[in-house]
Amino acid sequence: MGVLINKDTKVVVQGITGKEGSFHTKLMLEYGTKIVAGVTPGKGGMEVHGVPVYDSIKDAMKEHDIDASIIFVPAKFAYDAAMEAIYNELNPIVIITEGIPIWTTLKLVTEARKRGVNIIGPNCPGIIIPGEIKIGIMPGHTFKPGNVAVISRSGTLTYEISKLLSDNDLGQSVVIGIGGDPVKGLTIPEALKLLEQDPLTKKIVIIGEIGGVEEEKAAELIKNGEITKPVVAYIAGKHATLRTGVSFGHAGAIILGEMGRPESKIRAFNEAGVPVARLPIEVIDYLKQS
Amino acid sequence: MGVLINKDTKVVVQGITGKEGSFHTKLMLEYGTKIVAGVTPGKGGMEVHGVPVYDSIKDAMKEHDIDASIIFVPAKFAYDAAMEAIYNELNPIVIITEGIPIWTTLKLVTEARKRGVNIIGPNCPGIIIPGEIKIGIMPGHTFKPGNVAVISRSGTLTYEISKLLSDNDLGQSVVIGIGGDPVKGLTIPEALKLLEQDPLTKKIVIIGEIGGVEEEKAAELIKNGEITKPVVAYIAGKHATLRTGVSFGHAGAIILGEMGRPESKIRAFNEAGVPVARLPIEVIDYLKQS
Amino acid sequence: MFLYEHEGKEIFQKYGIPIPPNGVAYSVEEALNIAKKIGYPVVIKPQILGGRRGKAGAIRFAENDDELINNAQELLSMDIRGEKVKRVLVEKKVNIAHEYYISFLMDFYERKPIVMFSTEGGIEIEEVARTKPEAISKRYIPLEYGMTSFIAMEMLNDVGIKGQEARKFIPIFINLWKAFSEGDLLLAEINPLVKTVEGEVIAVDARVMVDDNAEFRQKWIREFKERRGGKESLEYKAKEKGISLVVLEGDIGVIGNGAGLTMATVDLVKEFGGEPADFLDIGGGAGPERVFEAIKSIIQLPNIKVIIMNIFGGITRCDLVAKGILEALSKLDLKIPLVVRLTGTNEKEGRAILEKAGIKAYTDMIEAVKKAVELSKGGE
Amino acid sequence: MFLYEHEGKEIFQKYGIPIPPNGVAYSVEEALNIAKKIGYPVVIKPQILGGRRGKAGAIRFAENDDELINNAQELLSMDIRGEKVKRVLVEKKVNIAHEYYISFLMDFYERKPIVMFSTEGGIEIEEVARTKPEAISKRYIPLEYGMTSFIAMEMLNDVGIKGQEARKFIPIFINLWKAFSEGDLLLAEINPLVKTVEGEVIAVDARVMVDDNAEFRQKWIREFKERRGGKESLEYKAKEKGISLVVLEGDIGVIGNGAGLTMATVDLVKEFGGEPADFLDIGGGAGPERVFEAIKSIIQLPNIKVIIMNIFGGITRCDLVAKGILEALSKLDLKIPLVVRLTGTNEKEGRAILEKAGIKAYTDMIEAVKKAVELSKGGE
Repeated sequence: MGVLINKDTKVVVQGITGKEGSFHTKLMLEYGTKIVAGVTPGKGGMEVHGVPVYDSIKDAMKEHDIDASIIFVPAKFAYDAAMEAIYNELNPIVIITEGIPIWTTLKLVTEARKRGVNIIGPNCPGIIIPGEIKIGIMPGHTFKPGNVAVISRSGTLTYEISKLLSDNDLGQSVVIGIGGDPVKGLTIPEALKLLEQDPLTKKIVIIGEIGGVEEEKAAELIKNGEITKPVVAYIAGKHATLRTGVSFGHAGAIILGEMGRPESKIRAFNEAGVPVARLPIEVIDYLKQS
Repeated sequence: MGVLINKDTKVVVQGITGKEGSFHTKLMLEYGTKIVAGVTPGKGGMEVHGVPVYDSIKDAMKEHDIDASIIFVPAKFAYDAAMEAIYNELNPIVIITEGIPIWTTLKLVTEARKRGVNIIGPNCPGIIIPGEIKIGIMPGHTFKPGNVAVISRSGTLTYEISKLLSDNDLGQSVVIGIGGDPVKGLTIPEALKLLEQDPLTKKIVIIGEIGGVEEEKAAELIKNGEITKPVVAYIAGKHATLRTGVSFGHAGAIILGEMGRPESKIRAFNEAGVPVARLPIEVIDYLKQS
Repeated sequence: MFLYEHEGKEIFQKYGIPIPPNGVAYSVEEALNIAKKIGYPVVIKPQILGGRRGKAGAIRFAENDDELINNAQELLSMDIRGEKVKRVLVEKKVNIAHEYYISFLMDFYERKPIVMFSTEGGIEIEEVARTKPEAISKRYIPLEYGMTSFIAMEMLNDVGIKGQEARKFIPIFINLWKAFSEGDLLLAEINPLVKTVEGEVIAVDARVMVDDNAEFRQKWIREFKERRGGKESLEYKAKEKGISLVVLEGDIGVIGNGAGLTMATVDLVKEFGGEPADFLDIGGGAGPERVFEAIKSIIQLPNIKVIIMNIFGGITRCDLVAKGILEALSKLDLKIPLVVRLTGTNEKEGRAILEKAGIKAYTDMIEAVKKAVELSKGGE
Repeated sequence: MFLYEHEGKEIFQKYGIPIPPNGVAYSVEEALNIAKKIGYPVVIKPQILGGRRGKAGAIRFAENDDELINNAQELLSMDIRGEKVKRVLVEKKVNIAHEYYISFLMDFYERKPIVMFSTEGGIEIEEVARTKPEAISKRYIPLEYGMTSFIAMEMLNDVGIKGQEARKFIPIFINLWKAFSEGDLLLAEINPLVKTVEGEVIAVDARVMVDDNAEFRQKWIREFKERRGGKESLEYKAKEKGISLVVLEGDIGVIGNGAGLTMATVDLVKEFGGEPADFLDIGGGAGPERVFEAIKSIIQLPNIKVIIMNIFGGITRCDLVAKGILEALSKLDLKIPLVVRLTGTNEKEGRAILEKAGIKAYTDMIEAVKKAVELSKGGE
């Protein structure tokens, strides 16, 4: 059981020999994630924290069952790494790498959809089912098992709000950091649909940001009745419309024309009956009320 | 009724304002083909032999029902013209143009298959149902209605053998000139499968050539029992293996390695019980015997 | 990153899209030289990143030297919606027969490139969409095959442009698509696209946005950045250090780790009545150097009164952040208060380091932000 | 069109595939100069379009000037399976540690490009396929995305090449794919691909076939053709006139319209005991000029005794063909008999034209071919 992954999901780490890849492999192993293999082209035969390294996923699959992948390779090589995971139909593929050009992500996501594979990210903290499995880079101790699902476009803000949840006895069924890039794999609406089906999830928190239309599309689903579970939202960047056309760290915060302004998102959520927290702590209040 | 087309098929001529396009539009109209529109980008508003000309297929389709296309544009522009027909899901698309690079045809055929559209050609004489409709450039008077189907990789050789058939009271249910290029839309095996289903076709003539493996694949189908109608074959270029690696007019006659040698084709047909005529006239004898 | 009109036109020219003869001037003298070279009449346009120059009365014409000098002088001392005009584009005036609109942009949600064409150029496309939607043709571009001339022709036909007339526009579609798709652009807009009295089709404006992440394969992005000066350069230098900085107009310096958390901090500052001076994200996994560089950047901002640093350690380790803070305090002449909120990975170690140096770190971000706002207003 | 080894290597070099230092020599003197420049030891290889030079004992080595002169002299006077050697490639000898094989080719039937790699190079791949199939890795390349380094790595892993060793080969896969897909190639084969004792990966041979139809977008094809001389040039000149000509070795000149019909004519000539001197297809819709040029080309062949012209008018009109024949008869000094078979579109008009000039045209192609064979053997 679980959304996209569960405690038995077997994971390959692409870019395992790099600094980030190696460090987080250790943390994921400590969290209990079944990391069965690593891949770094040219480093086949090595070991990282006891995990055997291969040159290619195909070579790793000769020795191991592999379900999912997490990618740490630098942006320049991310296309090839992700394409390799897609071709081998790993699912989900969590892309941690930041700085991947949008045209590259576009091609990756298009191919992944053709093959029915889920990409989480890029430029995301990954996915965690507290107490079971972590395919990502979030600080594990911040999360507690429970029945509130969190979908977030932000990294640290996810930890901030998840910590508030944990501190207030609101454990999490799953936390999905879908990433801050404007073009990405799993989107808020798609994640909502998965969570609606998840028996372990009772309530949902959406952590949105300025830019894009995911929040508006999500509100539409809720308004239509496709999502029936209670939803609470927080939108970061409410006061960031000061200068349009400037990247706010995440390219996701780019405001193209009128779309994606925070007022538009807040209005859409309100019309769908979703309370939007002004301060992070208000998320807790709204959840308790719902 | 009919293979791929019938007397009610409505046709657009792409490249209608060119010398070849205009000339054959006239001949096709005389044969009774329903040419409802022509397309030449930039010549929208003209008329050719009474057929209205448009800038784009989409513009033509605002005024007319269109089923199929025949393409006469020069090789340099053939990609765009064929892609336009594919996007508008015309079917079949007959590409008369010769000299299209193989990499271009590859892309066209790949896209056509994705969309479930049949391409006949390129570098082909087209398709004719004698007495009903001609979407092609073959001399109409050479053909007679009947129940022998002809599939041919050659142009003039098709006329030669069809004339022999007509002169010997063996009329044709359909004649498909699939064209001489090594990469093409409809292949001999695919055409065979269509003809097997065609109630008007009783016997089939295959006019093959050296190069490629279509004849071998066709023989396989016959041997498997997937094709049950009597088949007679003729292979051109039996003595053309003298110098490998030289284009014999049709790039289709390129002999790459061991594949596609005439002996291989003749052997395959013989093993499938298909008689292979040594002289064109023997096709008649074998048909009469079958 | 948005490009200046003249930068966008450089790209257009590289891809074979006709533009009027022009030149960039940083002074009245330069403007005069360009005008003499290309010949009157000319248009003088301030080069700013915001739009709506026309509405601001900032597009000027000159028939002779006197008019040019007056207008260039005026424009070069202008400030348009907070953006100082440092350079103008002096461009040959074209004889407009009709104004059109064309753009390629990325539909992030549908994950597809889109092309729009309209017979109504020179005004904002949103307005055309509202008042005359039939004058706009819009299509998604299939990624596998890109822009083809038949799609262009279909779009032109749809808005009533046919035959030989239509053919004139096709190279613009094809070449602008090439610029867009090969150049890692996210927006490539020509408004107006002008048909001249002489029958040519020319790009008279250029609004182009490029994906900064593509710098590793689009070498020109760096060149453009290096050519630019001024306000951007602080942000540019920060980026070189792996720091994402956007300068705003207030007096409270905001530093955070992660874009979302940093944005939330900016929001909270406003929420409690303060004015953020910037948005600065030190990124994931920052070490002491990046923290030091962040503080160093912020204290260079003109009106800065206080800094709020909001850190939630994940990949980022609190002890390393604390070390960076100490380094800044010892090496920089910090004349303003620094409010620190520190929690997450290695929090204990981080606090210990700061306490030794006599710095109290908050755990709760609301409290920390409130304190910073208070300090910015002269409180204690 | 197949390329000579040295032409193929030019393309490889353009795409960043390492090749040994080399030069093409048309004479012993040139060969000597090249060898002096690149330094001994060298390999001397005849440049011919057919394969199997090794088996013909035509690959030579030289350690010094004397050996070079002897071998170059011998090779430049050789005739390998009917192909005269006009030039040799003088190339630095590499220190072979191991020989591999790589090729990209087009699978026409599956309509997909395919890549093959083998650890057994230097011998024919068909032989490896027979004797040691596990040493070959083979993959279709997805058209939308092309060759990627992970596919290369998978293939290398599959034949037992791993780690850092495998990485050395990846640029060859990527660059050869680029050459193949950007250059409209139908075959790009390196056999052997050599790993040197020094650890480099180098293309020691090149077998490349290009699609002639792509000449309009691959300008180098024309350049290569123009640089070539000799036997090809007659075929090349014919192609310029829209005529497809392949020179064979017999004495009966064959002219037809359409490749299939022309091939069938060649077949019939052989069937009835004759020897075709060529394959000449005047193409579809030929007018008098092309017919004239066709006859003009054929009479330049060395052993020609008779011409059989087989025309089935479709798009091609018999009257225009007849006019071309008359023109040839009047302007060319035709010392050999011309047998004409003419049927199809405008047959009556065509026959009338020929009859006026006293030429009898056959209707049946068998009869015509039989007559031509008879004439070639000295019959009347």
